[in-house]
Amino acid sequence: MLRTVYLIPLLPLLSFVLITLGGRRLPGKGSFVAIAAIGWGLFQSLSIFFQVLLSPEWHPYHVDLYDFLRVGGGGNAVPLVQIAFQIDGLSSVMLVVVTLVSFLVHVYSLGYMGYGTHEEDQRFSRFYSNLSLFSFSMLVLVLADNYAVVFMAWELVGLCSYLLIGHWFEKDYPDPRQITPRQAAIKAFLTTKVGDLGFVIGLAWLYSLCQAADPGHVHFNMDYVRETVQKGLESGAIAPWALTAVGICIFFGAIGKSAQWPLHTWLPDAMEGPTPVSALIHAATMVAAGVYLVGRIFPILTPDAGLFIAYTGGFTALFAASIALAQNDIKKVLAYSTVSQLGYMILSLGVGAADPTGQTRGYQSGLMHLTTHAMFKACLFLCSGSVIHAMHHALHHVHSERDPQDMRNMGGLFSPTGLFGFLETLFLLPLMPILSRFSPRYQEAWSSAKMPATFWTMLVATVAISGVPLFSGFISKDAILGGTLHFASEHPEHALLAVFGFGAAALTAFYMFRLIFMTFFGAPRLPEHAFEHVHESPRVMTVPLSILAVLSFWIFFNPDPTGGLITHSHGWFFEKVPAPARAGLSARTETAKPDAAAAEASRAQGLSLLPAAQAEAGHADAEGQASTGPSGPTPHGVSASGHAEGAAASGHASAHGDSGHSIHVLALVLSLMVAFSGIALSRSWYGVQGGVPAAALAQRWPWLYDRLLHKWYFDEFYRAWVVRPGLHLARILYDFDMGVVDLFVNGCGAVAVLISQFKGAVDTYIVDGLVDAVGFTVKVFGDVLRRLQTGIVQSYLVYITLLTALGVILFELMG
Amino acid sequence: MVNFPYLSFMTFTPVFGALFLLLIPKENARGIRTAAAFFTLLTLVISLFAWRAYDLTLDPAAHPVQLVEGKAYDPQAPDAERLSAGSAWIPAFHIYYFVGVDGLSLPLLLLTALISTVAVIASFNIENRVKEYFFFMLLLEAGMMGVFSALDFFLFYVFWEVMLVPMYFLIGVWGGPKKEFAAIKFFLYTLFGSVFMLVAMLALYFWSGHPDRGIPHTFNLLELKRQAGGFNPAFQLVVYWALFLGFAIKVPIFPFHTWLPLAHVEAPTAVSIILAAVLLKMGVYGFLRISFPILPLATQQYATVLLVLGFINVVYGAFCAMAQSDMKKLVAYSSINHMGYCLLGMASLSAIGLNGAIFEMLGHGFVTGSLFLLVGVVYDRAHHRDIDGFGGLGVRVPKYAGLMTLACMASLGLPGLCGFVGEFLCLLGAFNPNRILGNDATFKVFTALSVIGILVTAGFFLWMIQRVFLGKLNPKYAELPDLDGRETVAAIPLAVMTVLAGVFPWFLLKVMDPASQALVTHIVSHAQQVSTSGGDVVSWLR
Amino acid sequence: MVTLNHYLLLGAAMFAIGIYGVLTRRNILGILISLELMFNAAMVNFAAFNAFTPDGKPRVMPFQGQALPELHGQVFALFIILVAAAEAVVGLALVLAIYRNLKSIYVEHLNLLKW
Amino acid sequence: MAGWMFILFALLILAGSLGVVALRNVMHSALMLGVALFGVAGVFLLLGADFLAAVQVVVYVSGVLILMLFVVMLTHRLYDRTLAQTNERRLLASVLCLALFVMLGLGITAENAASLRGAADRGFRQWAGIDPVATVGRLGELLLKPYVVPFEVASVLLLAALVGAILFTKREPGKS
Repeated sequence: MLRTVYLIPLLPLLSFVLITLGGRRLPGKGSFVAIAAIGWGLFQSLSIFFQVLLSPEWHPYHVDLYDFLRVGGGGNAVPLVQIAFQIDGLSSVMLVVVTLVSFLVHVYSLGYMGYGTHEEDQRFSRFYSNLSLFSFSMLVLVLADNYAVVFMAWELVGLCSYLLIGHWFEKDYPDPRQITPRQAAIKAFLTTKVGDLGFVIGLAWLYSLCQAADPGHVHFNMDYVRETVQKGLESGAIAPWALTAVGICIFFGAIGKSAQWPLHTWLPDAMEGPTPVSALIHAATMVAAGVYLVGRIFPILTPDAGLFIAYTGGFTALFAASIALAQNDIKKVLAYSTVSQLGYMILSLGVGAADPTGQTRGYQSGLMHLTTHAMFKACLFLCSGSVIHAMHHALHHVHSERDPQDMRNMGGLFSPTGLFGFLETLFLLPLMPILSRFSPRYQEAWSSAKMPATFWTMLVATVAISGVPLFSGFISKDAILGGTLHFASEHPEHALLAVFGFGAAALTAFYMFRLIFMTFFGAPRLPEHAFEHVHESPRVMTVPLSILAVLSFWIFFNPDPTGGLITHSHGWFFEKVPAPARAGLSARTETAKPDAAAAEASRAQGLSLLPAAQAEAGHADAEGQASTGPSGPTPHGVSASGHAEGAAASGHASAHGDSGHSIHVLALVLSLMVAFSGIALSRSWYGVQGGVPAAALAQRWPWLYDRLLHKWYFDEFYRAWVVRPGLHLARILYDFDMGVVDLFVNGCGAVAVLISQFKGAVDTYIVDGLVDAVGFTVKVFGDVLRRLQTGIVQSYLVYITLLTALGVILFELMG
Repeated sequence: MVNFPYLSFMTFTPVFGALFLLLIPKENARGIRTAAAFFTLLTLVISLFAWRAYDLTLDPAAHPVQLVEGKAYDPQAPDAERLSAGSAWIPAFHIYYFVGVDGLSLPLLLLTALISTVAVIASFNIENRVKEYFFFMLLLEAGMMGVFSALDFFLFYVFWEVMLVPMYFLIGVWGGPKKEFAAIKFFLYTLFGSVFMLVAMLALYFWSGHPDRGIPHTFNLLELKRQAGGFNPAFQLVVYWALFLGFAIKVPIFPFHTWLPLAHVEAPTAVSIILAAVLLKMGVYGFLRISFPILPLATQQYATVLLVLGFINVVYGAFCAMAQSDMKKLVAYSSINHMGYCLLGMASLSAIGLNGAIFEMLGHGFVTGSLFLLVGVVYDRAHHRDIDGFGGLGVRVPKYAGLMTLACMASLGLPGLCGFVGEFLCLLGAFNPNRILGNDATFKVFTALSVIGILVTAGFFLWMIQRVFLGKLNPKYAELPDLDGRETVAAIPLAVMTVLAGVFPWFLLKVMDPASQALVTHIVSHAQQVSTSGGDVVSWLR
Repeated sequence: MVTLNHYLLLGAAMFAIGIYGVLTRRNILGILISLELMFNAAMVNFAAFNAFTPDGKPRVMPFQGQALPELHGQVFALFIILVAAAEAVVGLALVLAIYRNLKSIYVEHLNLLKW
Repeated sequence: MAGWMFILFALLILAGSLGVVALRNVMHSALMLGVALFGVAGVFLLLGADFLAAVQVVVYVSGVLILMLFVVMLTHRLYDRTLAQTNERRLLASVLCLALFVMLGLGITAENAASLRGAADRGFRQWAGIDPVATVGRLGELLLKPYVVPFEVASVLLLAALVGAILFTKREPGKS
C-alpha cells in the first residue's frame, strides 16, 4: 500500500484523461470511472492512515517517482525538482481528508448534477473530469515532499478551481452587477495567482538562501531545505531577516489560496460554482491547502514570520466573520465562514510559529482544525447544496425568478410551525426521532419536516463549527483558542490575537445559527405552491451528508470531549502529527552563553518582538526539552533534537504544568461562553424575533450595516484601484507602444522615405538634369552640326583639311 | 569519424523538396501539398534520427559539438588542424562548411522540423499560388535549419539572410490587408539588425587569429569562442552591441519589437506559427551561440542590461497584450512577454537560467505555435479575430476550446505544461544569478518585479478565454464547425509536446544541460581570468 | 645647290594641289586622279629623305665590296606605289560599280551618307 | 646641272598637277597626271633612286594611268563636258590649300629645323657620288630581309585588291 502510494493520485489522473478523451461513452458518462478512481484512493488512504495510526513510531516514508528537473548533469545525487512523495503523519491524515471528502462529493454530485434525470447537467462528463483532475492535483499537493512540487500542484488545483467555478460559464444574471460564474472563475484564478507570485518569489529566494548555506547542489526537498536552513542560520550564512522574508513570501501563496485578508474576495464569489465544488474545493481541501502549506513550511518559519502569519489569520478570522453577519446568500455566509475558519487555522499556525517554546501547540491545533473543519464545512456546503437543489426545484416548478440561494426566500424548511426552546434547539433536537414518539408537539414537527436529513446533518455541522462541546469543532477550536490565549498571556502585547480568536468565535456561533434559523425555522417565505414542491434530496445526496455529519462528532478526534483536560491526552492527531523541528529558530547567537539553551537563543535572535520577561518560561521549556531531548543541553537545543519531533510535544505536555493548564481551562470556559452567547443572541434575534432586532440595529447604524453588507467594499476597492488601473495601464502602454515606439520606428522609415524622396528630387532635377543637359547640349549642337553633314565626301574632307591646317598652326604656335 | 551527414540532410532536404516542387505542374495543388508535406516530414524523421544519434555520454569538453560533417573540431588539436574543422567552402577566407550541434541547437533543430511540418499541414488550405507558397515554405525551413546547425559565422550569416527572403514573400504575398507594409517593415527591420551583425562578424574575423604567427583569421564559432580571452574589453563592448542590435531585433527585445505584432497579424497562419515558434528563437540562439561564448567580458558586463530589458519585455509585453482585441496581436504580444523570460534566464548567466532560457524557447515554440494555429483556425471560419466578436464558443466547439485552453494555460505557465518549466527555471535562475555578476540585489529586485508579468499574462489569457469561449453562445456562430481532421492532425503534435515537455522536462533538459553548464563554465573562467590578472571588468568603463 | 628643303617644298606643293583637286573635283575619277598626286607627293618626300638622310657609315655589300647607302625610304616609296596601285584598282572598280548602279559618277549624287 | 634638272622636273610636276586639278575634261586631267608622274620619276632619278624611277614609269604611268584612262572612257558621258567639273567650294578649297602649303613651307623652312637640314645636306653630299645602279640589289635585300613581312602583307593586299576589283566590276546575274 505504501509503495504504491502514487496510485492514489495517478488513478484520478487516468480517470481525468479517460473522461476527457472518452467523455460520454464511459460508464455513467464518466462519473463512475471518477468515483471508482477516488474510491480506490480512499481505500488506500485509509489503509495507509491506519498503518500510520497504529504504528508506535512512524518515520516519514519516501517514494521517489522520477526526476522532473535536473540541473548540473547526472552527477548530482538529487535533482533540482524531483517528483517524490512522502507519507508522514500530516500527509496521511490529509490523504484521508482529501479522498474522503472528494469521494463523498463525487457521489453527492451524481444527485446534485442530476445524473440520469431530465435535469442532468449538459457538461456532466466534463464536470467529473475536472473533479478527477482536481483530486489528482490536490493529492499530489498533499503527498509532495518537495516545495516545488507543492507549488506545481498548487497551481494545478488553482486551474481546477477555475474550471469548476466556471462550470456554468454561459450563465448570465439579469443584474449586471452580480458576478457571473465565468467572472468569478477568473477572479479566483487571478486573485490566488497574486499570492502565488509571492510563493514563487519565496521559492526562488529560498533557493538562494540554501545556496548561501550549501554552495553545492541545491534542491527543494523539504528535509534538505530544513537542514540546510538550519545549517545556514547556525553558520550565519543566512540572515534571519531573509528567512523571515522568505517565510512571509511563501505565506503569500497561502494568503491567496486560503483567501486570507486582503486576498479573500475571490472565495465568496467562487460560490458561483456548483455547490459540490464549493464543498470540495472551496471549503474542505483547496482553500485548506494554504494552511497545509504553512504547515509544510513551518520548520523554516522564524518567529517574526509567525507573528505576521498569526496577525493575518487572526484579523481575517474576525473580519470575515463580521461580513458573514450580514450576508443573505446561504453560500456566501458559508464562504465567509470558511474564510474566517481558515483565518483561525492560520492564526493558530502563526501563533505556533511565533512561539519558540512550542507550548501553544499552534501547529497541531491549526492542522487539526483543518481536518475537523474539512468534515463539517463540507457537510455544511453539501447541506446548503441540498437546500438549494430543493429550492431550485421548487422555484423552477412555479417558474419563479427568485434567487434559490437567498435565505430571505427560505424559512421553515424544517419546521414551519414554530420554534423550540433554546435548550431543545441545542440538545433535544438530536433526540427528536425518539421524542417524537412520545410528544405530539415533536411528533408534529417531525412529521411535517420538509428536509429532515438535510436539517439534521446541517445542524450537527453548525453546532460543530460553533464550538459546542461534544463536537469536533469544539476540540480543535478550543485548542486554538487555548494556544492563542496562552501566547497572549505570555506576550501581553499580542493580546489582540486572543481578541481576534474569541471575537471570531462569538460571531461564528451567531451567524451560523442565524443561517439555521433563517433557513429551517420560522414561517416559510416561499410562495405556498412553491413550498409544496420542496422535497428532501435523494439518497445519493443525503448519505454523504450523514457520513460527514457523523464525522463531526468529537469521538473521532479525541475521546475526551474537553480536548485533553480530563484525560490529559490531546488525541491521536497531536500524537501522529507532531510539530516538526524548527530550523527557523536556530539563528547563530554570538552573545549566547553555552548554557543558555534554545529559549535564550531564540529570545535573543529569532524573537526580537518577545519581551525579556519571557525568559522564565523559555527556560522552563528549554529544560523540559533538554531532559527529554537525546543530546542534552547544547547551544542549539531545538535544532539538536533533530528528528525527535515527538519529544517536543511530550516535553510540552510535561512542561505545561500549572500555568498552561490554568490558561487552558480559562480558554475553555471563555470559548464556551462566547459560543453560547453567540447562539443565544442568534436565537433571540432570528429564532424568536424573526430578525427584527437586527433590522433595527441596521437602521441605527446604517453605515456599519452597509459596510458589512458590502463586504467592507473590498471588491469595489480592488475594482477601482487594481483592476481598472491595470486595464488603464495596459491601454496606456499599448498606446505608448503604438504611439511612441512604433511611431519612432515608422518615423525612421518615413524619414528614410523623405530623405530618399529628397535625394530622388536631387537625382531627378540635378544629377539627372545634368545628364539631360549634356544630352540636350549635344542635341542642340547636333542640330547645328548635322547641317554640316551633307553626305558629300568632299565637304567632310574640307573640314578635315581645315582642322589639319588648324592643327598644324597650333603645332607651329606651340613651338 | 565520419557520420551520416544528418545536418546536411536536414538542411538540404527542404531545398531539394523546393526544387522538386518546381517540377510539379501548377495546377496539381494536391500533389504540391503532398510533396511539401512529405519533404518536411522527411526532414522531421531525419532530425529524429539525429536526436537518436546524438551521444549524451560524450564529454562536452572534448566534444563541444557532435554530428559534425567533414573534419570535427577538436579543442586540443594543433592550430591548423583545429581551424580547418568542417569542409572548406571558401578557402581563401578560411570559410568552412562547418555544421554541428550541441545541446543548445539540437532541440531547436527538432523544434524547427516539427513546427515546419505542422506549418505545412496547417497551410493546406492555401489556394492562391500554391506552388510558390510551398516553395518558399521549404526554402524557409532550409534557412532555419541552416542557422541552427551552422558553426561557421559566415555560414550562419548566409543562412540567416536566406531566411529573410522567403519570409518576406510569404508575408507580402499571402498576408492580410496590410501585408506589403508588414513584409517590408519586417524585412527592413531585420536587415537593419543584420547589417550590424555583419560588421561584428567581420570585426571578429579580423581580430581573430595571428596571421603573423601562421594562425589565420577565422569564422569558426568554436575557435572564436576558444580565442575569447584574446579580445580586449573595449573591442568586446563594440562587437557586443553590434551583435546585440542584430539579435535584439529578432528576439525581439523592447524597444525593437514593434515589427512583431504587425508581422504576426498580417502573416498567414502557418507563417505566424513559424515566425513565433522558430524565428523568434534565433535572436536568443544568437546570443547564446555567438555573443555569450565569444564575448564573455561584455556578456558579464551587460548582463544587468539584459535583465532590465527582460523585465521590461515581460511586464510591458504582458500589459500590451492585455489591451488587445485582436487574438493574433494578443498572442504576438504574449510572445514578447515570453521572450522576456528567456532574457531573464540568460541574463543570470547561471546554469539554471540558461537551461530555463533554452527550455522557454522550446516551450514557447510548442505553445505559441499551437496558439497561432488555433487562432488561424477560427479566423478561417469566422473571418475575423476580434475577441469581443465571439462569445460562448465553448459550447459549440469543445475540441477547439479544449486545445485552445490547453495552449493558453501552457502559455501562462501552468505546471504540468511546458510553459511552466521554462518560466520557473528562468525566474529561479534570474533570482540567483551567477556570482561573477556581483549585483545580486538588482537581479532579485527585477526578477521579483517581473512576476507581475505572470499575473498579467494569466489575466489576459483568461480574459480572452472568457470572451471567446464562455458566456452565451453568439447566435452568429451557432453553426461553427469544430476542428476538422487536418487541423486536428496539425494541432495534436504540438499539444502532445506541450504536455510531454511539461510533465517530463528532463528528456529535453538532459540534452541542454551539458551545453548550458559548459557555457557557464566558459564565461566564468574568462571572467575569473580578468579578476585574477588584476583588471577590473568594470573599471575600464568608468 | 638643291637642298632637302626644295624637294620638300615641291612635295608640299604637289600635296596641296592634290588636296585642292580632291576637294573641288565633282567627278570621282578626278578625285582619284588628285589622290594619285598626293601619293606622289609623299613618295617624293620619302625619296628625298632617303637621299638626304645622314647615314655616316656606308655599308659594304658582301658580294660587290661596294659601299651602299641605306634605302629604307625608297622601300617605303615602293610600298606606296604598291598601295597606290591597289587603291587605284579597287577605286576604279568601285567607280565602275557606282557608275553602273547610279549612272553617275558625280559626288553630289552619292549622298547616301547624308543624315 | 642637278639644279637645273630639279627646276625642270619641278616645273613639269607643278604644271602637270595644276593641269590635273584645273582642266575640265577628265581625260585631260588624266593625261596631265601622266606628265606629273613623269616629273616625279625624274626627281627620283635626281635623288639617286633609279629603281624607284623605273617603277614609277612602269607601274604608275603605264599601269595605273592607263587603267584610269580606260575607266574615264568607260564612264564618259556627253554632258560631262557641259557640266562644271568643279564644285562651288573652289574658293574655300584654294584658300585652304594655299594656307596648308604656306604652313608646310613655313614648317619646312623653320629655324629650328636648320640643324637637321644642315646635317641632311652634308649627308647628301657624302652620298652623291655613289653609283646609282647599285640600289636594286640593296632594295631587294631590304625587301626580302627586314621588310619581308610588310612585303608579304603587301602581296596579300594586292591579291585582295585583285579580288575586290573583280568582284566590284562583275555584273550581277540577271541585272542589265
